[in-house]
Amino acid sequence: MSGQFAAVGAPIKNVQLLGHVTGTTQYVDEISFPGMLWIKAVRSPVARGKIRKIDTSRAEKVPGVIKIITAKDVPNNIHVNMAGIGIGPPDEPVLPEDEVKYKGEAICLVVARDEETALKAAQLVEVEIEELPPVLDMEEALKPDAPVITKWGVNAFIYGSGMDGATKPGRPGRPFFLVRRGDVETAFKQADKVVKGSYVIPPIEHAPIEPHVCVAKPEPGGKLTIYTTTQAPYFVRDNVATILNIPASNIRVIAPAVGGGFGGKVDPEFEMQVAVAAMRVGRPVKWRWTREEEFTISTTRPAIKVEMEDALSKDGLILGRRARLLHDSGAYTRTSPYGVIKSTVNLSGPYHIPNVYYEGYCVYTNRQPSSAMRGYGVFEVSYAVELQMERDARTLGVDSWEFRFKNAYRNGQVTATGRPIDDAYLVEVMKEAASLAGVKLPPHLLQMSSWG
Amino acid sequence: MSQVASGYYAPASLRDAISLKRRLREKALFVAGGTAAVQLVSKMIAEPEAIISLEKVPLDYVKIRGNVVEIGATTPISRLLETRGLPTALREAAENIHGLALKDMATVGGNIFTPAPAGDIATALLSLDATLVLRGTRGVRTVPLSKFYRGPLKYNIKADEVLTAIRIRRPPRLSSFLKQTPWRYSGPTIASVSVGLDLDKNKKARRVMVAIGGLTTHPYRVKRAERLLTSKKLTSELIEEAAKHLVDNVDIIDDALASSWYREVIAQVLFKKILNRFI
Amino acid sequence: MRIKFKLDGEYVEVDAKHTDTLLKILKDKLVVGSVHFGCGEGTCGACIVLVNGRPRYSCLTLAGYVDGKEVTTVAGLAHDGELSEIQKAFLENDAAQCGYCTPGMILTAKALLDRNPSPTDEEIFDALAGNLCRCTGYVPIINAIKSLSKKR
Amino acid sequence: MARLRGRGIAAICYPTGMNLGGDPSQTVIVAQPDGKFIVNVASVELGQGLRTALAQIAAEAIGASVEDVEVRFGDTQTAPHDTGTFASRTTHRMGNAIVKAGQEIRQILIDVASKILEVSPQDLEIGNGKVWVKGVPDKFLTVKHVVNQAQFVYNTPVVGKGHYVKPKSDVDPDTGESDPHSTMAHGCIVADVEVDTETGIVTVLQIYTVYEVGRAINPKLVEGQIIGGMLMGLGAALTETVYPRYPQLTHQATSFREYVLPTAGDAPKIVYKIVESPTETGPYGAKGVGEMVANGIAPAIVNAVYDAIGVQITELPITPEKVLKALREKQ
Repeated sequence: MSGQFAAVGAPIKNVQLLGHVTGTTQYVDEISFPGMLWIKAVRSPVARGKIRKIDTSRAEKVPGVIKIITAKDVPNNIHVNMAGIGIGPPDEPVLPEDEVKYKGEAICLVVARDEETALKAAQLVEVEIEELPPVLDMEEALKPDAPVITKWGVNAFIYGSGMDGATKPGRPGRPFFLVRRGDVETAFKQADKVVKGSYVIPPIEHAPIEPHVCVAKPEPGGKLTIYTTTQAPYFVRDNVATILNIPASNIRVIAPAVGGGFGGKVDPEFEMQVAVAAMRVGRPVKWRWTREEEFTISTTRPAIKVEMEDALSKDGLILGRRARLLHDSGAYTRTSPYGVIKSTVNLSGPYHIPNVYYEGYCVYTNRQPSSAMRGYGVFEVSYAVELQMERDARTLGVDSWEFRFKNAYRNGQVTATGRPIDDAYLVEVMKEAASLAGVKLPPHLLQMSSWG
Repeated sequence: MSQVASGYYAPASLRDAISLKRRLREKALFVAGGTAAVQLVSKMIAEPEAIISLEKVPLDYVKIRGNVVEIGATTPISRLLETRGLPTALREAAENIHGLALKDMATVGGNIFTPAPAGDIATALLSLDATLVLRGTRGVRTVPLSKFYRGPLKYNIKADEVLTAIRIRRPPRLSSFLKQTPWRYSGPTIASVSVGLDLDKNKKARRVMVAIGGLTTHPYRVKRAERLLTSKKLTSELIEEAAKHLVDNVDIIDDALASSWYREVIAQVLFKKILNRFI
Repeated sequence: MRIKFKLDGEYVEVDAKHTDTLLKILKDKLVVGSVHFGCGEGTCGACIVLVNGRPRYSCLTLAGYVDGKEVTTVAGLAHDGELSEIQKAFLENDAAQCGYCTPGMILTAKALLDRNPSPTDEEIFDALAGNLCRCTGYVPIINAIKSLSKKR
Repeated sequence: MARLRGRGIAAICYPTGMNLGGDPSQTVIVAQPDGKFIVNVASVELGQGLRTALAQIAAEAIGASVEDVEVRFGDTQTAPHDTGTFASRTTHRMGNAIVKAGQEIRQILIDVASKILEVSPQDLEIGNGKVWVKGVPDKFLTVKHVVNQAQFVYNTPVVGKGHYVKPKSDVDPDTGESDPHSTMAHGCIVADVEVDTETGIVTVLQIYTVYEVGRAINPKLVEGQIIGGMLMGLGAALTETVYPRYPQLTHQATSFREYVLPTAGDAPKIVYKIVESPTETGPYGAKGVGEMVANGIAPAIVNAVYDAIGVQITELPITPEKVLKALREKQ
């Protein structure tokens, strides 16, 4: 493909394939140590509630149960996954102390000699929860009279723009991320047509065929080795160090081949729990999530709702765009503020829109926490933007191709956030796609380019 | 009797299987193909003290003699597909169980006990007016499949009885099965419909049997639609009229796969498609 | 209980509970690395093995069932270091990405081809419906099977 | 009953790596006595082919033969810090770090070779496992030999280190003014569908896609992503959600019987093309690919259904049920 290179551009076979077809690729689930114990969680049956009592006495009597881990066993019971790169605030406990915030949240962990024993004992733990009304709808969550489910008083991420939220004071009622450019009011006044749309994507599961599996093994000298299905070993290391209150360098994280991630294994979701258990019992501990846990506990792609309004000229140009994006973070922060930024700054899509006003809200609900999934933030807005583009074109009576060609961004223009564009190549890609699909584009479109 | 080891029994004969069950009662779980039963065990929903595997009991057969089709209860779905001369609806239902492993493991008998969104073979058998042969310590009795279901996971079978065979006497000349799934080749049933009937010389419908699956835990017969169609010439108007009564008094499942509204619509669409083929 | 069976050509004996699944025995007792837990419900196919040549979800098969039978995993397909035809076809067609579904996929494909040396597209689709893959989009897997179908 | 056909398009762009930057990747490449190179990264092999693509980048940067490069991954003990394997960032971020590390090694090899050959380093060229004097490619030293001599004769460790980070961008809180993107990749997707007006079932007949990836480090791996991403996009478009009655919690999917993935027979026909427009910021011009290929499928399919039935369904997934309701409301 590229003559000037020797190795780059060569269609070399994936070196992992031989291991895959012979069944010798090593995944975490194949890692085992003598004396290894298993974990099962006792999970919340309700979406929101106060924990009144945890009675482990019956479960503890089951032969083979080694220990039941509760919030009291966690040295530093608060964290946020991406603290290392400045995403805050820390708002998630390893195990909840007094309140559960989503259905299925782990309340305590049974550590036992094998999976069956742990499961059996987990069923014998009695938890008393006073159910509270859950917040599930993002619009409802943002209303002033909504039940508050965060520590800071509103069901939205309210800290300053950028990702260093934890250090800045909140301003209720203000979107978390704002993009303004040009004069959107005038654009709408001058518009020949205004087109509105509202687009929703509910949560989607990554569903890799390999579920989450983690083995944590205490080592001499207060050290710990963690084998886990992670996409980000250093996130795991940082978070485990934080909650155990030990130096990060005491922890070694190993991710052997991972059986599919798609973003679902970016967040340290359960490694902290396994690490606490291993340190408390001083033995290797394993946890493999069931498929049901994959669906109901593991992160999902966030739900989003985008309301969009375009000011159009009759000759087929987008003069301005207003958009309001709601991102369902679920019960805890995880990576959501980052996701909202990624969504909000990309609300123009690959188009030049001179006047914009975009609001991005990071909303908290009583749902399993959401996080990254393939195309995080952009998958969602690509969907909204391309549906809106089609709506625009059809309302104007302009051909769908022509409308996109006319509005495609060009090199030398600037993005909604004021960055000069130097990598534009959409016009060329659209020409290729039209040709591939047998579409005969008119000459005036074929003459267009990303350079003018 | 062959006992592999404590707790796991694989009797070689039906008689042994039944006496074992009689001895062990609720402590024992029958396992045929395993696709439903083993999950109960591995998820610890059931903790049987013994397993009675039917793998060695010689119930894997299909016999077609004259007007009678008899299928052994542990016959896997793949065996049905290897057999010529089965009623169309039964073959079509078997074809709609996708996946090589599932076809090899799932048994016809097991399918009758499997609630929605599986159990498509039972839907087809219901439209063929199949009868179940149950053998217990006190002998053999037969129960029409249409009288077998008694509510969610409740069956007309006694603790010491084993389903040994499914019998279809005088299968209807025309029969057909259709189902809708979320993806073309996937398993879970949104709705399945199976119809069996005979047409007389005047093209009037005789012996009409309409079965619906996927809408409740177990498939059911639609007597009202059957009556409407019986002794009449099939017309699209008549089919349309009969389709209105497919879900009378039925509490339709509303779940992650589909709403009850959609399930009803699809049952009607499939029903009409099948009958329009017979016009 | 003690069960004895042939695993990839070699006799093995192992203790099992009557409620143990074949998957559990293969993974925990016999340390077979190529049989994977994916769902435990017979829907994904990552745990499929051949029992007497026929594909079975090992998560839905009790250990006692294989007593006296032959169990084949993907490791048992290669002979004297030489990959089997089906393994070669998967390799040549880049029919894997993360590899977690691959052993089950290969065994199902082998069982299909053993029974039906020149399957139609429909027959391939139908046979593979109980094996999920989230990475490849299935196209290379189908191509791998077709490549053998043509050869016969 | 009718079958309505429609065509939909979607044009997309995708930013490579973490928005706003600040996400470092580091690597250390260590030559072995046998002349092989071990590239240590904390990135993770998820099936995307990272070990292969990163080895190609390393080989190119060092001038080694790609067979002599092995990428070892996913271990915080042996590899320096890496933010993680997500956001289509590994080829770009880690790739850039590897280019730097590889170039350090290349320089060491040239310096050692210049001593062996007693020529000026400026007169030497290196590539594909060989070092030679410019203009005389037939007379060469193997990289393997040079590595060996460096370690055993010239007492020089053949180690390269690389770090890459897109500096964290500041944000103006009132306007969002910032530099979030490192580079943009592009795609255009055309979907042809058929809608059954009786059942609402959407059949995707054909997908055409063109992706611009900067530089395809390994076209085979890019193709693998394109096809796999297409099916994931298809699932999102037509059936997949954990909460079918969102925002309600009811009807939550708990198994593959309720959250039903497309199977082998459900993959539509796809025709694809990869085009290249190398970016200055990427290793050999590469941009991130892995995520973009899933993004445009759903809007193209939904737009195609819009074209077919004249109604735009705005909430994913567009299940047969939603399509049927839309058709009935239209009447």
